[in-house]
Amino acid sequence: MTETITTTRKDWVSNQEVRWCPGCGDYGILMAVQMAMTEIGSDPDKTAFVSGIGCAARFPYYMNTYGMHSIHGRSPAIASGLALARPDLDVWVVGGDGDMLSIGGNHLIHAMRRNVNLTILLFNNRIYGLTKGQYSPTSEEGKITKSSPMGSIDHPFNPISLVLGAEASFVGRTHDMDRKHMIDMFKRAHDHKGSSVVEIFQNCNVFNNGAYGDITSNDRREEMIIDLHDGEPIRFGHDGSHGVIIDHGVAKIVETADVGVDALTVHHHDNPDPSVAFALSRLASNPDAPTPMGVFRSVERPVYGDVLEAQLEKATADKGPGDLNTLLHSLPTWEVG
Amino acid sequence: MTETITTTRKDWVSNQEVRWCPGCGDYGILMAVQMAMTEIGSDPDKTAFVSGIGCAARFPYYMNTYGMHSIHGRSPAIASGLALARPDLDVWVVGGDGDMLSIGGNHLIHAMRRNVNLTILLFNNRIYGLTKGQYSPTSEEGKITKSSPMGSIDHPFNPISLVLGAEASFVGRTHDMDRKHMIDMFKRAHDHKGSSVVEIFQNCNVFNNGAYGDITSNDRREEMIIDLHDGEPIRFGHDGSHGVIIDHGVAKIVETADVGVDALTVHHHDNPDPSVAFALSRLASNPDAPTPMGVFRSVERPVYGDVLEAQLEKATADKGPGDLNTLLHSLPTWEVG
Amino acid sequence: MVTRPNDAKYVDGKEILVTDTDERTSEIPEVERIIVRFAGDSGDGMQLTGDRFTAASALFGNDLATLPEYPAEIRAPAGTLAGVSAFQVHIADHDINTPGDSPSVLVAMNPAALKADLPKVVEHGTLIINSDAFDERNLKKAGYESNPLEDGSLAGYQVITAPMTELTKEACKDLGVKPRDAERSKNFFALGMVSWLYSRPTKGTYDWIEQKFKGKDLVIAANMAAFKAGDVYAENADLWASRRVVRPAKLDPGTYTNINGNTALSWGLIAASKQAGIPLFLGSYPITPATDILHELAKHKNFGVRTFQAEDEIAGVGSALGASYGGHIGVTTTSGPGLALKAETIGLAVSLELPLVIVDVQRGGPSTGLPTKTEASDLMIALHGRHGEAPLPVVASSTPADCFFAAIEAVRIAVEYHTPVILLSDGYLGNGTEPWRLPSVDDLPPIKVEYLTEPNNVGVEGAPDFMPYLRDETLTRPWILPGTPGLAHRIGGIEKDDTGNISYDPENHERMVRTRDAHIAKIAESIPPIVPRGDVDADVLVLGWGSTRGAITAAVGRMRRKGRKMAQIHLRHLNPYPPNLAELIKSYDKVIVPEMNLGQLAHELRAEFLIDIKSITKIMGQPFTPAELVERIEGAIDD
Amino acid sequence: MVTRPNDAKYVDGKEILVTDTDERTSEIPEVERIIVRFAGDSGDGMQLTGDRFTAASALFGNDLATLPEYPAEIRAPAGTLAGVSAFQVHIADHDINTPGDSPSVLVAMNPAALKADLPKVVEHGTLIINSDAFDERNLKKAGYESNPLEDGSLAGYQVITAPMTELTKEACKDLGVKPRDAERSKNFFALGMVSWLYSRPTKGTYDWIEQKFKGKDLVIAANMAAFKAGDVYAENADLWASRRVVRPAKLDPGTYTNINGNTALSWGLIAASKQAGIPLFLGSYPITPATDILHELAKHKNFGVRTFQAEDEIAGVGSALGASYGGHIGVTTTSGPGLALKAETIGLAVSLELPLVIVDVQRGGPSTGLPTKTEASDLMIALHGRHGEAPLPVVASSTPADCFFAAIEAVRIAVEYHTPVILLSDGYLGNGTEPWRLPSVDDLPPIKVEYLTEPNNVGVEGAPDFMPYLRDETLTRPWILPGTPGLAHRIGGIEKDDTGNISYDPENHERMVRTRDAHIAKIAESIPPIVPRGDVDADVLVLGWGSTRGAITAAVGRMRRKGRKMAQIHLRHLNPYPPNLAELIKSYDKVIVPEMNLGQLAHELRAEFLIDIKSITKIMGQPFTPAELVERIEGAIDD
Ligand SMILES: Cc1ncc(C[n+]2csc(CCOP(=O)(O)OP(=O)(O)O)c2C)c(N)n1
Ligand SMILES: Cc1ncc(C[n+]2csc(CCOP(=O)(O)OP(=O)(O)O)c2C)c(N)n1
Ligand code: SF4
Ligand code: SF4
Ligand SMILES: [Mg+2]
Ligand SMILES: [Mg+2]
Repeated sequence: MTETITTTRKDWVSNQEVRWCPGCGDYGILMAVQMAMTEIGSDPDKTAFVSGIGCAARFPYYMNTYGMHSIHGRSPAIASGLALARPDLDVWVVGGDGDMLSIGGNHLIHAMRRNVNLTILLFNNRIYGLTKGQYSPTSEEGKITKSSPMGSIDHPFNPISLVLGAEASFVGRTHDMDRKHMIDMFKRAHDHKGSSVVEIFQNCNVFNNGAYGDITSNDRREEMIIDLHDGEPIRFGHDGSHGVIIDHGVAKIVETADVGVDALTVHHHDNPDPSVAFALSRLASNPDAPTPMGVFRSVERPVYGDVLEAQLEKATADKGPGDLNTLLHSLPTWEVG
Repeated sequence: MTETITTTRKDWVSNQEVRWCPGCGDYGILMAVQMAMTEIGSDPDKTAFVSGIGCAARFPYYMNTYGMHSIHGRSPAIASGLALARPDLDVWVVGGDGDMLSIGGNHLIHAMRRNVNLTILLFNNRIYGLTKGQYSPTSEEGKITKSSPMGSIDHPFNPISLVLGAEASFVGRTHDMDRKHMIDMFKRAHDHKGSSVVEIFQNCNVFNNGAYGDITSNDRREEMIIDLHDGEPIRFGHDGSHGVIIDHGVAKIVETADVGVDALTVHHHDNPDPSVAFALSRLASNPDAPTPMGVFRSVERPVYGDVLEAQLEKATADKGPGDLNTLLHSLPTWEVG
Repeated sequence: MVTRPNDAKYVDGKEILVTDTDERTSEIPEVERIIVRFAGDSGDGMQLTGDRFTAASALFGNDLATLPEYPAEIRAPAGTLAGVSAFQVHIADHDINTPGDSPSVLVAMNPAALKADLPKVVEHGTLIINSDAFDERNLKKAGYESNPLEDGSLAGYQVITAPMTELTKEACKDLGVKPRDAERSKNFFALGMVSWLYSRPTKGTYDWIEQKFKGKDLVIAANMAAFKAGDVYAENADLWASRRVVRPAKLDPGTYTNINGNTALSWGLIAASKQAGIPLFLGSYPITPATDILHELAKHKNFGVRTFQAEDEIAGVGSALGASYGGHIGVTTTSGPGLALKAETIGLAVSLELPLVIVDVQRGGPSTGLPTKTEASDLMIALHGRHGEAPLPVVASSTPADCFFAAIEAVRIAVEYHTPVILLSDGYLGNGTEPWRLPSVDDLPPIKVEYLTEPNNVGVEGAPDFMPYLRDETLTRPWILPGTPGLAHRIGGIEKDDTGNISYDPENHERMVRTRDAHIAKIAESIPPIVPRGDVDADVLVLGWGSTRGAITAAVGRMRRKGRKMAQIHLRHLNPYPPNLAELIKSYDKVIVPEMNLGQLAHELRAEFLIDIKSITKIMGQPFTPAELVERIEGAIDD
Repeated sequence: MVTRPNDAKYVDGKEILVTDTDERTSEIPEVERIIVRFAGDSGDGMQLTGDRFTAASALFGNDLATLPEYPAEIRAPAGTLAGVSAFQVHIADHDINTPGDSPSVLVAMNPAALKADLPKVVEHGTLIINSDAFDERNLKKAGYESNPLEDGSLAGYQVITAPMTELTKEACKDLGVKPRDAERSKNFFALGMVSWLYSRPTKGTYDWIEQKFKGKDLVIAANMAAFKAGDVYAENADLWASRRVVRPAKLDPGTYTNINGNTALSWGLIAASKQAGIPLFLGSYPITPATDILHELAKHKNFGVRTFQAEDEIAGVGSALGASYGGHIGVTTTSGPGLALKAETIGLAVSLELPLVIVDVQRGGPSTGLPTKTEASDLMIALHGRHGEAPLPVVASSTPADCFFAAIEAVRIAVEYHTPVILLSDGYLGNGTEPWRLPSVDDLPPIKVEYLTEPNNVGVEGAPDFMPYLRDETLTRPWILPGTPGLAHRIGGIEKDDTGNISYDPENHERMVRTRDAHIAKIAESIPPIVPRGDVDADVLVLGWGSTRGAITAAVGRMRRKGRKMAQIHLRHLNPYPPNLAELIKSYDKVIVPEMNLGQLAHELRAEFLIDIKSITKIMGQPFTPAELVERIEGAIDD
């Protein structure tokens, strides 16, 4: 999509009643996506949302765009086909932590490495919402849920580490309590060419209420959220009281006063080597410690669809546009008179 | 398995003719596994190999142990069930880069995070061998194969980065030209409690001959293989002429003389933070640059099966061994006279 | 000659007597049965209320059957038709089979509930309505143009209104409960009214409230207060004329519990593991309406039950197969979409010949379909949904409590015949409940497990040799546990000969394919001949499978009482069929098969027996009611 | 009355005439047909040799049919029976249908090849043997106790031996080729002998060698030398008596090419994309024997063909579905195990009602089965392998060249009816070849594609409104491309109403389920009535589908020439059936259905038509031969 058009949020709201539980974090994300759309200047008719199954995955029905609510876990694969067939469309993918990381984990990591032009929103509420509360691949160890009455014994994924390990070219993180930050992340993810993924900390107030309360609540944010800004030293806390350094390859939180501002690591999201982004992703293994938000990584590499189209063009330039009759005669032939 | 027994390699050789192409790297790996078994002191009858489908996956038929040649991509899942049901067995998993990283990618990464007690051997020949030569998820961009006549447009996975991003607790790499090194890796992977994965650079001389020639051939090894040794500075090349440092979080190759031995990064495979291991995994994006071999990471964390068994024991201790009659009467009941 | 005894017990589990009595009236204070439907907004706690009323009635000694119906959304928008959640319960003084045709009492907590469910209520039925909820906003949301409480449109019903919200708040005023929280207890107000009206004992409910909300004292106080207020309101509001009582049913003597199918199925699996003497391993991925089996089994680790929540359905069945290979009873539970995903691995299990139980709690299809609604449309995929020739046994449960026995039977076949087995349940069975006379643990069927520990064959030079695919007289191969000294061997999904090793030999393949087929067919020898119920001189046979059992039994009962000669068969075994089915089915002039799909069993029976089966189908996400079945069966007979 | 014209054209593609002539002998220099089987070690280049002999014969004008057979291993151990690779070719001076019953000539490059394939050779057949390979080691590997070249056991055959290895090395001596490399050319020595014996023109072979090994001058030289040496050896070795010639066949005039099914299928997809005027998108995961379609399509990017090698089969079909949603012809290719994995996504396509073509090149099952062997046992999973009621059309190809037309027909149905379609081929068709008279591009059937660009409905207030699931008279919904201004809408796998939005309404579900069923049934209206071939007064009908066509045609031909009155039908459409099939099938006394499975179509026909179909089955990973079919059909008639 090249042209931008002017829309209001209303233009992005479908005629379907939104059916999430009252208080669900998904409402705020929906609103932020719709607002981001107006800022991006997208055309609803040139936009498609593809999702799997889950509460989050109901998303397409609420967007006044083209949309497919597909099957559990398969949205990155289906969206890849759509994006490759239709480079003129903006293709967004929406799903939960179960949809994208459990059943759909393989499609997600392969979409990452291929760098198909998709904008992927991963709603991480650390629980299976739609099926009423089982632990998910991002649930903390020991979590008591309906399927883990004695506590989950699964060690969780760190979604940012996982996609970085899968060669992701754009990786961001945001949360459902900060609309402005969400809009910014969605815009940047959209503008990135290739696969981009944004992890959204989302509160499921029915089955996992307060999962992120320790870091996203108004009074905790300042000390618990490490805002990543490209080109700037990584600082957070009141008046930047704390910062991050990479010490022997490992990210560590320090008091700024102890080391001095100049010793803090300067964030470069376009670092061609993903190692620093990876180190940053390890900072908070649970949302009870300071957690980086923002763009971890944003690098340019060949976009799958672009290279595919280039091969089609080259083939046509080299061999001429396909002629069926020529094709039929391309193996040895003989005449019977 | 606790007891060790004495066997010879012959005890590990099944009565089936080995059916790989003459010259295939798989022969050397088979031999090394069999020799490792004698050194580990395993009991063939207490050992099971589970594999998917592919040339590599034929492996179980050649081992005189219990074995299941299952279906494409699913061996980590099947092996997980076996290992959880039978903690007394040594369960090994064998497969190719297609089997484990393409169709089976999801099961592999979930096995990693769960830390089920499995020893996983990933034969990476960067090609689909059994289906006669299509590019795989580890094939280099631009590779011309039967399914990519104009060159592959897929960006490959780096298997070490991927499994580190998936929370792997033991990660090693070796290659089919160095039997001693393979045996050492296999033993260490086996001895590790939890999921361990060893990537094996394997030559498919029919469809991808020489994929690793640049680093594994006798005359190139010294300068192209970076041997990782726990507790030692990372050095390689003639007389340790070169070394590795972690510079601002990124692994870099330096001349030892330039920086001095003390500046070289000392390898700690038990670093609880996987960031350095990850940085090291980025060193060679293709086997045409110096490539680390050895144990990238080996950390202890709770083993899935152990915790599961502990929960069973605790439940039994708390509630007593299950009594069926009690269970049937556990909901409200009433009598009809 | 074919035996056709009358009214015999024909499957394991609960005996069904044909005494469904729709013709009687409910006009007198002592009635034989009442069908109450609690309907309200998803947030109104209707499932809880219905459950509680059910439990009280069960303890009182009624027979009963329930039908919970709730929207697919976790919480649909309040006040809308889509958000209506309902729970229907049929209580009777005699043995019944279904949640009933039409409710005689509707409790409507808001306009949407009234709008959605009024059409279901019998003529002159009783409506118990929360008048507080009938404000303009709610009326509009429900799509009412005028207020039905005022516009005379409810004239044909007996309408009892109560300002439940306000009275509940009032009752809680002095307890320190915030008004907004108090409001939440209004369902207990309704329950109080209904309990008084139908003379339910109250003590059980008090106990239960205390138990359920333990630790939340304010909630207990509010619910208690609301319940009592409802009780008192009914008494004071001069509703004596509407009061009815349903006497305890004359059920077989024994200890009863009220059970849903998913719980019964879980317990059946545990029982089977006990009977077989080997541990149970569940590999599963959550999916409605099967997830509760995972939840239930996860609770019973002290039975040696291992549950593994896998990353997807393929890993669920894969891990179960791995556990079976290791000597456990590997089970995987799912619904339609998951069954589709498991197909390839089930095919592997067929080729390996390992025990495995695949439970499919069916729901509306195709694709995601109607996840919270019931349907029985997975029979074809169960029978035929694998590539190549991959036959396996299929069994089906037919009532909530029967899920217990069906699970034991599935495990028996899997373990004794060393084969994957598909066990079909459905959403209606899984969530629905019935009183179940608890069986004696000693009476449960035994399950025979044998592991091979010595070579089963003598090799060429007389040395012991063994053949993992050497079969016994039932064509079953041995179960050989990894770890058994001296019996190490390899198995796989490529065609093999008796050694387990790969064989590409054409004759061997033909032999193995036909042997696997014959092996499954041979299971019929272990299935008792089926005995039809009904009239010995019947010319019409109604044949069913799955959750239609209650409705068919009721419908056939009604028709027989009207003098129609009829017989009934309900199949537990869908592959292979009971050994005498061919003979039996051919002995009737007309065979009618009602199904909650487009006629899947009918198709199979036609192919098998070349009989022009009359297929009756309904595919609305809801079970048949006896009344509609009577009509459809009559139509099929005249056809 | 039912029309039964004689010998009419009954499916698209190549006309099959019933002139298979097994009764004649091959004892005279000019023969009507020869069946040559090249057999050797996997490394011996037998597939290449056979291919080359085929090509030479095709160019010479013979009709022909081929059967490649190779081991599943990339390279099985040299010299063993498991490692034998063979290529059988049937050349004739008239139109033929199969690679023949039994080879009249066997080229055996080593003892294992002789041992494996001798039983197939006709009595008094010719054996051309590389005597150099008959050393003790090789004899032992093949399991020979004594040397068959010396022990008299070949007395019944015409044996021609040549020290092929040595003579080839000799011939290459002066070319600078290393002896070990020279050895590799011994297959060309054999080819040279056979070419001389059967008077094949040599120029084509020279050209081909130069072309094939371009850039490898030494290889070209060695192969040329070996070929000439073989030719000269045959001439000098006094083999004149064995010499035969097969005249060109009297085929319909036109331009011919020798094609295998996978290539024909690929070209058919490209042709369909041209005819429809929309691009082709293939999402696929490699699997034997379907992978070559991916390889072939990947070559034709200048036709706008996009190929996407997905991470697994689920992503393969998912990406194809996504592309279809975007307006491309989404295709996915696979074999049995992959089809099983795709089931859930195909169910989604059924629910969405989007075009999609799923190609299943069947192989031996169940599970991994016999990957390199052929079978036709995926019909049931194709028809029924989805949860819920998820009907879809199934079409099958019947000869290698017919794969071209079958692919066009599959795309036509998918695109015109907006539905997923399963196209069944099999390993025998995919790898086998036949001469194909190239159709004129102008004669290809048109494919109609329409996208909706304007609202198709008027809303409540008269404003334009549109309904993504509003249907035309064929019950087909419109194709609406994302990007179309004003028509944005949402679709999904949950049950929906005509707006595409979710509907849990019971009546709507019933209506949608039945409508989707009726929609697929309606496709029959676009299928021409099927016309049987054979005798107008036949009482026996032989009905087949898939790759049995050649063998059935030959068998029926032979039986008719012996005076048996018979008719033949070969089905392209397996769901829905051609509109007149019911009428037709009921008009014969006996209906015989040969299948390469355990009777899957027979089962379906029995259910559909309540006719006692006689099922003939073979499940050995190999096609029927005409001779065995004659015997089995005779048995079934007498039965
Ligand atoms: C094949 C398949 N398996 C399982 C399900 C059941 N299911 C639906 S959503 C879901 C998980 C929901 O969790 P998540 O993706 O985190 O989304 P959330 O509801 O939390 O937003 C599951 C297991 C399904 N619909 N299809
Ligand atoms: C479900 C399924 N899909 C595809 C295949 C075909 N297949 C067999 S092995 C293989 C890939 C082999 O590559 P790899 O795993 O790297 O093993 P290698 O042969 O290289 O050792 C494929 C695609 C299959 N057998 N089953
Ligand atoms: S269950 Fe949780 S995630 Fe789903 S809608 Fe409700 S609050 Fe949101
Ligand atoms: S194809 Fe390659 S990987 Fe497979 S056996 Fe041959 S050389 Fe080895
Ligand atoms: Mg979630
Ligand atoms: Mg490989």
